[in-house]
Amino acid sequence: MSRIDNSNNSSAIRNISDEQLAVAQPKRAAPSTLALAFKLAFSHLEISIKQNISISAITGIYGDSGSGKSSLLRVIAGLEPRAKGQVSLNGTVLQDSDNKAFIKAEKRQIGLVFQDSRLFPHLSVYQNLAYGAKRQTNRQLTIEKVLALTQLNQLQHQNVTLLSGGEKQRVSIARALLAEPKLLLLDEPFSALDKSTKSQMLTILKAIQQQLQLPMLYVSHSLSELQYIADQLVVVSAGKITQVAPIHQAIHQLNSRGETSPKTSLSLTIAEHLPDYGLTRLTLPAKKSTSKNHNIYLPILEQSNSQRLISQQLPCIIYARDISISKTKPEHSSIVNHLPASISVIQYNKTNALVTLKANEQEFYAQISLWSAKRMALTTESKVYIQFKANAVHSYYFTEPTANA
Amino acid sequence: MSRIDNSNNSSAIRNISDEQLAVAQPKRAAPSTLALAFKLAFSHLEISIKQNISISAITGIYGDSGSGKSSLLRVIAGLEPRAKGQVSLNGTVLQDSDNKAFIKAEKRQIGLVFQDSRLFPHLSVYQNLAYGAKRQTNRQLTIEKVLALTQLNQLQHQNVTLLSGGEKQRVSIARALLAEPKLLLLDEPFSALDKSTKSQMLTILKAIQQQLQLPMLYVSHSLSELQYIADQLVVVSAGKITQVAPIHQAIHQLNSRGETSPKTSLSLTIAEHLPDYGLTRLTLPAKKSTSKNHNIYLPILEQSNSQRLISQQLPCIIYARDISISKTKPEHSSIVNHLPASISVIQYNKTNALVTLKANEQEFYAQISLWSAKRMALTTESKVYIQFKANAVHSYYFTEPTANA
Amino acid sequence: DKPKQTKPLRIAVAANFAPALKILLANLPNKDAINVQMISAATGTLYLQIKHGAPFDLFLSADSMRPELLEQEKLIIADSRKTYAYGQIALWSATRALSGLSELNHYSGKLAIANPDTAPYGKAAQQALTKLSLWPQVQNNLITGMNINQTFQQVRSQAVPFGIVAYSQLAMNKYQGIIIPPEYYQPISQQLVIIKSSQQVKLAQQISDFILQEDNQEKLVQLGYLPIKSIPLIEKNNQVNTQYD
Amino acid sequence: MTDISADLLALITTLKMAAVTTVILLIIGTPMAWYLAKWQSRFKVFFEAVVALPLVLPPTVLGFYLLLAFSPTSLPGQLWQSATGSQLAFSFSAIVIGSVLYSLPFVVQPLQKAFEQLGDHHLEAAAMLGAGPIDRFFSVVLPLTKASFITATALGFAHTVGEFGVVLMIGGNIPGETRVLSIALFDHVEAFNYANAHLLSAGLLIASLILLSLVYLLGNNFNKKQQGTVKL
Amino acid sequence: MTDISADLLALITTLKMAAVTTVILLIIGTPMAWYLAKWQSRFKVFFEAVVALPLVLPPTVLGFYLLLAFSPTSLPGQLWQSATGSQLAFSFSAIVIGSVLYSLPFVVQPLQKAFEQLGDHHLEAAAMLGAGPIDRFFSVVLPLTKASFITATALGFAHTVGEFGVVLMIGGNIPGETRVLSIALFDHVEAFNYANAHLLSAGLLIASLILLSLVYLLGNNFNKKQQGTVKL
Ligand SMILES: Nc1ncnc2c1ncn2[C@@H]1O[C@H](COP(=O)(O)OP(=O)(O)OP(=O)(O)O)[C@@H](O)[C@H]1O
Ligand SMILES: Nc1ncnc2c1ncn2[C@@H]1O[C@H](COP(=O)(O)OP(=O)(O)OP(=O)(O)O)[C@@H](O)[C@H]1O
Ligand SMILES: [Mg+2]
Ligand SMILES: [Mg+2]
Repeated sequence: MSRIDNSNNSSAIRNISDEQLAVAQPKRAAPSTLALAFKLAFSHLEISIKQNISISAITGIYGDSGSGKSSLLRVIAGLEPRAKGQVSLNGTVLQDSDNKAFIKAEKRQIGLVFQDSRLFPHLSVYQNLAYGAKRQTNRQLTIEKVLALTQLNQLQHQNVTLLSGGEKQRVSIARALLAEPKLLLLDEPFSALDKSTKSQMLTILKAIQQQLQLPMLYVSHSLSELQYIADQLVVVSAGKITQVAPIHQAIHQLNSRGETSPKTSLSLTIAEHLPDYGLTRLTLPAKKSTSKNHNIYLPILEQSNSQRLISQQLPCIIYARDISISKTKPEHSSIVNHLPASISVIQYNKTNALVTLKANEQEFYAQISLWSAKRMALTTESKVYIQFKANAVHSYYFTEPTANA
Repeated sequence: MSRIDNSNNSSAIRNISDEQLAVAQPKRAAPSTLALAFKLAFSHLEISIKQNISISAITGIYGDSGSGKSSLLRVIAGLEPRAKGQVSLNGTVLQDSDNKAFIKAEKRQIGLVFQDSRLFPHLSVYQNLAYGAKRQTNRQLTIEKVLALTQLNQLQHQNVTLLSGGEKQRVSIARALLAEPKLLLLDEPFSALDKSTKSQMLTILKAIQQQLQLPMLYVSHSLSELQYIADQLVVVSAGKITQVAPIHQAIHQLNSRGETSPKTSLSLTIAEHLPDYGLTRLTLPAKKSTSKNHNIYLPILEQSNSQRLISQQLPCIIYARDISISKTKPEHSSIVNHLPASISVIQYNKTNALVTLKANEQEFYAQISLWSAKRMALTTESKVYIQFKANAVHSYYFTEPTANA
Repeated sequence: DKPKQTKPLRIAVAANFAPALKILLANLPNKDAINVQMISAATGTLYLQIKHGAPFDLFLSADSMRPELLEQEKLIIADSRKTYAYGQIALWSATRALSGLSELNHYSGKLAIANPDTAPYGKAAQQALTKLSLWPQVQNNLITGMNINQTFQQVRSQAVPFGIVAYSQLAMNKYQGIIIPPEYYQPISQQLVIIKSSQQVKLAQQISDFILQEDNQEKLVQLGYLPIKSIPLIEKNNQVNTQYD
Repeated sequence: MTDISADLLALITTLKMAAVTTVILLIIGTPMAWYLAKWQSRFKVFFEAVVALPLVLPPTVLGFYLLLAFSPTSLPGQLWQSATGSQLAFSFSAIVIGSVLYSLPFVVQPLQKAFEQLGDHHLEAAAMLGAGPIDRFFSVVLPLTKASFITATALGFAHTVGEFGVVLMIGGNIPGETRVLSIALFDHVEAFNYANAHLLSAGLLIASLILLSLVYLLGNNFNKKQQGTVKL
Repeated sequence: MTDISADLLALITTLKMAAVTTVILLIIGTPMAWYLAKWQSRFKVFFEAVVALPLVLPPTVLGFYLLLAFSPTSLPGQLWQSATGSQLAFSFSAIVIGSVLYSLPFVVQPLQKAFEQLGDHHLEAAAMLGAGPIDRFFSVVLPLTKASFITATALGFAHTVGEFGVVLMIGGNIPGETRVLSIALFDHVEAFNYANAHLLSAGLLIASLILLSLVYLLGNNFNKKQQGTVKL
């Protein structure tokens, strides 16, 4: 019952999916290294960043409204000559206020999808895309292909000023992709899209990233979107970078800071499809040789691609509220996933308790009521079972995203 | 562990919450009736609407990108004289192409928050708000109050062209509120806000709606946002209105159409707070006099307001994936909610089964794997237990919204 | 003994005569009691304006044609049309002193004159050049000014080496030039008329008489004009190279 | 009357004429520009061209035709006379009318382009906040096109000050009434008063420079706030 | 030479002068306007005022000063002579230079305002797609300010055609070289050839009307696409 299957535009997606799957083992190029050490003072906020970021695929940028995400992208893009300090990419100095060095925006080969689209009002949809395509020489993508991927075929001769909000965003991203830059910056590119279009676009973006080996920085307010698309997360808060970590770790760190609804973020290996049961089995490999692999089931992955998915890695989210704890092995329940685990931390909050558990060295987070915590007399080191429904295992593309629904 | 409590801006919210709570029993004014019967043809799409909508509080508008939501609002607002047909509000004809009647936008006393903010670039934040306030006579809201509510105090003298995406949206909504129209149209007003700011803004909007008895039409891509804020839902698809129903019913109808992740949407009565257990008890009242009330627990509601919430209605969402089915009464589990229910429908999909159950005449939806469905040999009319965690009961404000996280 | 003047007396004067008139009027008897306004413009302009109701009292034209036309159009007081001076033309260069008209003989550069079709001084220049058989030679090298003042400025700025200008312009600015003998061109008779619509005909008449007065006519000679009686006369202060023929 | 005081009188007349003309130009030019900017018709270009026409005729020729029109024997001249009781040609009103016609394109065209570039977005937003057409004009259009209004005012004013042919022809150079600075300056040159001419030119230039600088200073406030990071 | 063929010759000279002037104006006026639009400085207003100055001086007076400058004995005139071998005053080049100076504000000011209103948003977007300054100018600035370029071209061209005082003073009315239509027209009026004058005026007006209409037609394509729902 995947949305993609129901969609009438699925052929476009399958085209690119056939060539390069969303979860295909990426043929990694050397990561791009962004060295940032600058300050940019506004009236109410000083953006002050000192951080090296190594971008191998898509790095997410997460932070509150007004925290400075767009400004950070503008500096990297070369639109803020006023920034004091240094910015360099892969060892090349992009700007350095001390040495009065400044490589112009158009020379940086960096693409930027603006938060406010900024389509050229004098050009049609097609001409806007052609604008980006004309000025580069790689030509790995054609305008026709990108039009199809972003479902803009029907609108290609339309005046861009008359497009709907979501249509504008798609044109803007298509235009930036066609310029095939060395680094692509995306500023909330899908905020005006409905959920199903958004998940299609995310999948396409991810596939293109891998096909072109194009590193990206992706700003979003949605962690589930970021978890699906990014392999690393940068957290921005009040003008500073407060955290840079691989995506799962970063999300877990946000858990303990109480910044979002706590969740377990992990990547699992696809083991087999069980069409009769409507499930796909993933394995949580044993990290110690002594313990055995655990199985985790989720609703079966889309049929057309499923066979070739075997043994690939799938990014998954399980919300802490979806995981329950049982002292005995659960029976007679529709809940398919239960793993033996041991409690490592119990954090009591005002209204609930956040329990960190380990199963095969993988951390899981369970959020339970204070009442349950009391009743079950949980203590650290207790051996328990964690249980969660197959439906609780979320992967942005292959099962329905629950977020934003 | 409510977000609101942790936020440093919570005082602003408490101000308005103290006067008029988000879930306070609304002192309902007579609903506004919008009678729409018009066509508006674009090159690729004809918007063709024939529908009477009765707006008592906030009516949500939901639909895919490019389906015609913004265009619908533009017609109601009086920005599309080209629309053929009639539009009237509470019996007053706003436009009628047959009789060449057309009340101008500025005479309709309808407010519109545009998808693209449209702040006046020559005015500061404060002056933008004053623009709206100056031209109306009600003056129930003051600029200072709205500045505080929308957390724009610090930015009030800022040049609006330099604001971040989310800041722009807040200014735009503040300006529209200050104009105190008779009907307010909001076009994805919070798409650029981070989750916690968004949930604060939604609560404030809802409180203002009730305080001013100001009917609103609210366009969004997020059903959970709409479920929290709207009491009725209009679904737009390819230029047509395909559904108008009370919010819970509308969401359930979307379930069976497979349009979104299936969920149970319901309003429950707040019964008591159990601070020791970190839970609040809600009751699902028996509809037949023969059966007894059921209890549903969710993480305890925010302390400061909790006492006065007793016996008020709380809109809640429980995702179908969060509800599991057990043939025996579940024990030894951290899951606090279990209700006896009987299965009314089992819908087998490709990868899972959607089970509709009834408990006290309230429909619940549970999504389980095909495997579980088979193993448990579920049939219609079977008596079973449904179980879900306290954390699975979502209410946008009082517990953490999981959506968009 | 004069009735009190309600409006100033407006004298419309051709631009080239305006400086001279100003000098003459400086000696007007009881000039403090009379409010006189001098309005100068091109003769053609003034003519058009008078034709369309301009509130002028006296009109000093740089030619005789416009006054005649006004007379035919019955826009002037009967018998008020008088010649008040004759203009003279002179060859001039602002770059160097000239020896005589013969300098033009083998000259192939630019020569400035006023427009022969519209300006009386231009017409006179054309006649003189024709008479001197120089016309075919210079015809294609002419810089023609809108009026004689423009021609004077063009030569004075040294942008044109030679020009045929009004002798009055040279006299008043103390420049040296070669006067072209009056017999080489038809006399440039400058006439004045009193406008019919004038409400101060008496005063206008008074000024007209004043200009034609003997002593003022004498003064005109110093200002580079020929007095009205002089036309049959041979010029006195002769600087022209008479060996020219 | 000395030369200096005559020039002063001319200066006063000039300022009066230019000020009145500019005010009239703004009053009639603004709605014309708005109409031309928002009107969607095939004939629009024709009217745009008509507005620009006064430019094509040399001022003296334009003045000639206006003189024909304003003369007491022509219909417009007679209508004016019967309406106001005084003659149109050679009056202050005449030079103002002439200047308005002559300077119209300099006011209408910059405003029209500014209105066209403005688009409807902000107007729609203002309408939704209850602002009617007049209100929208003063609260949104005017401030957003302020720079163009200043250009229009400056061009219109300066062009009127420097105007010569039309004013001379239909005004008749009457001191205190239609004798303006440009004519006075011309007269100085014609009368070989070069010293006076240079002085007056220099004075005019410096005064204009100061005036125009002040005007442009007004128009620059808004731009200062812009970011201006990518220069061309 | 008949009047008609003389007028034809003047027409050709006029068109040549106006065309060359307009091209030069666009070439030098565009960067000036850009610079003035984007430059952030206190002195900017001063330069803006300087550009507008030619407007303030009556053309004949401006012509007088230009004549002094262009004469072979003055420095600019000498420089020209040694550079080109021919005299500047009374040449076609002289009237073109004079017209350029005189019409400069009509080209610079509309362009400057258009550039100011344009803002940086689209330029930034273009830079991010790899377009350098020149590329950005032709692919973004020019099409988005097309309407103002057309205004500038039309005003510049028309003003040059109608120019009279400057051209006459420094051009000297030489048939086939510096005798332009406006002078011919003036001469007809002065010489009482009213029939010819009317004919020539009417011809000039009609031709200009057609030409300007065509020019404005070009500029209107883009606006047609606009929605235009809330009129003022
Ligand atoms: N040029 C500027 N001058 C002054 N203040 C600015 C400027 N640009 C941004 N700001 C301010 O800096 C802060 C950060 O802005 P920025 O656009 O980077 O935020 P953001 O993280 O992208 O927010 P959002 O998610 O709402 O888009 C905001 O408060 C904004 O008002
Ligand atoms: N004035 C117009 N002329 C032509 N087509 C238009 C016009 N306005 C809107 N459209 C088209 O009509 C469709 C509906 O547009 P609308 O803006 O109403 O969509 P929407 O539902 O608001 O979408 P989104 O969620 O992306 O904002 C789009 O395909 C758009 O391109
Ligand atoms: Mg931003
Ligand atoms: Mg929309």
